[in-house]
Amino acid sequence: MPVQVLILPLLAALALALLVHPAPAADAPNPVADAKAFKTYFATKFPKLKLEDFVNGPYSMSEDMRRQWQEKEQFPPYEFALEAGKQMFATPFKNGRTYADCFPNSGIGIRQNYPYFDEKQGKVVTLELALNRCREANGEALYSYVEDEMASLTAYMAFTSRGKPMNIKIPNDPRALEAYEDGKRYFYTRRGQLNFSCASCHIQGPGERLRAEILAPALGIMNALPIYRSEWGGMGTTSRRLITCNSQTRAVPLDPQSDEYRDLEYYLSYMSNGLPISGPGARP
Amino acid sequence: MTAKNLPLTRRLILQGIGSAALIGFGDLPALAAANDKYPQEAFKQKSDADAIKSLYGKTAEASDKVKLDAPEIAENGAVVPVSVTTTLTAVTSISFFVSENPSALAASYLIFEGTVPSVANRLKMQKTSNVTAIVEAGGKLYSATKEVKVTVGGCGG
Amino acid sequence: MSMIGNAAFAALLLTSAATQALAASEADFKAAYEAAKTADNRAAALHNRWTTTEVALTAAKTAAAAGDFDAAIAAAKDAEALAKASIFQATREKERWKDAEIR
Amino acid sequence: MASTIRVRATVNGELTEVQTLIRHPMDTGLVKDAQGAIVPAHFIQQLTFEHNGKTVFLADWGPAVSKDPYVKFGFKGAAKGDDLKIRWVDNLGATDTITTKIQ
Repeated sequence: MPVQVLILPLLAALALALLVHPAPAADAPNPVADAKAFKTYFATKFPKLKLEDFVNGPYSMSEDMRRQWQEKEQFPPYEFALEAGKQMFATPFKNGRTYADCFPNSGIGIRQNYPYFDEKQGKVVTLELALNRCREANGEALYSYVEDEMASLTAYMAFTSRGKPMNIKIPNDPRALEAYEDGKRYFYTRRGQLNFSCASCHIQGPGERLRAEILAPALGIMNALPIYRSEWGGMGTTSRRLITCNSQTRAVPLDPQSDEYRDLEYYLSYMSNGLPISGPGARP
Repeated sequence: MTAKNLPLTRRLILQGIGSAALIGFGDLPALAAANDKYPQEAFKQKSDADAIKSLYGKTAEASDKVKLDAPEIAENGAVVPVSVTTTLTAVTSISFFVSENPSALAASYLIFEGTVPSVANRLKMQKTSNVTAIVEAGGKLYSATKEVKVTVGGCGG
Repeated sequence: MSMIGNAAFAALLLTSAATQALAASEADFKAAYEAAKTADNRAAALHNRWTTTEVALTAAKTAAAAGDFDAAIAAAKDAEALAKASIFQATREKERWKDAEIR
Repeated sequence: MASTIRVRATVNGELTEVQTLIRHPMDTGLVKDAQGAIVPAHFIQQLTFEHNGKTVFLADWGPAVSKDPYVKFGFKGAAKGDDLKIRWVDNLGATDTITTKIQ
């Protein structure tokens, strides 16, 4: 059989393959463009709001809620968690070192740089993870990612960064871009029997009510964490917030600080670059 | 809370932490139980009317001199900011009632000579209910009532 | 065969069938539960299990423990359906998530 | 043990504004814990504020006052640096007292 005859089916198969998988370069991750589009979406949806006000979540969406929040902020119920965090942060480990030795600038006013991409391990490192790694490096038992100790510690560190603009960096490393994309995919993927994604509530629905609660905008949602929720009667960590969101859509949560959650926090924090840290936040 | 007054909150809170440091442990002889015994009975009453009768032994009349401030929809039934202020004079007591709570009387305050007749506090509400503030002034009772909506938050599930 | 014989014989048939059905439904339950578990494990591999699948699986096990195999089988079938739905959701969302993305 | 009472008392002109936040569970006795057992009632019943040996404000609280309770009021006749003594007692007889300087 002449060679040409052989080539024809090959070419056809190749063409077909191309059709089915469009060239991957078509939508290579472009975080800068994503962030711009993200902010433009919210600025057009809520023209009266200044960008930095989005960090106040539901309180930027409703006057009645905002007044209740401002009353609480005069003497916030998270006062005790904040003080506990401050005290824990300064209490030395058994080996005499403290958290200050693990963090740049002794851990003060650095929350806005988390999560960051650790190029040695090729993975995203969140504040909660860094705190537990610090404990581990100093021979201390790890804290649960959803209990009070981690909540108080992260509350104190967030407090020392209040007002500083979120400052998440994506190094020019394909693994960082991949983590960013993985976080974005998680954010937009529908899950659970209710078939919601994070975007279903926090992109399409901010300002609208879910029974008594008003949905917070995704823009700036990370800036207020950790949050003291009246619902929980206590300070809750970012991990606890993500896990609770999952179970509310009837999706089985993953383990705290799984890659998906770390990448999600990386993506979502990057979207809020430039907006001020307002944690620890008080929320319904 | 825009970025510019955020540091204000930080100062307020740090001030709070500072002033707490002045701790006095020396316990003076047990504070005389003032002239008010804890109104156990009033707190047991189910309805507003019974609680008011038990607490004050008389009924109240609505008055626009009693300014009650409460949210239209509570962000969370566990922490509902409610406050009252009044232009009435010779005020001796202020109380708050949540009619749909298991027992209506939530809190009662004695106002002394020289104390401003105005109180702010945070109450729990089981469900949507009328919130009533009662001010005892010159031996008479004046009231203001407002409905506060309360529902379970979140998508449940 | 006398009337009584027939009745007794029929009763016998019934009881043996019933016991047979009972025995069979325990095996049926095990099979149904197994199928549900496999599907749910596949959903777990896709990191996309639903809490309602877990609830149905537990309900199936409790019903089986109480000997109520009809309820146990029904619950196991529910669990399997839910698990399969969660697998379908994961595979469909693999590409569909991009539609919602803000660009 | 650090005090459970946080207070901010600031005077300007003749009016002293007092804000207090107290760490206390304020359990109603109507709530069940994760294991289904009733959490017993445990709430502050009486909170008193004393200036120069005279009670200036007294609160009688029921279980409907929020967890980590907060109250704000004002009174006249105090000066910067005066003492303000705050004391609470709860339904189980526990108590806490602090004396703070008016700012």
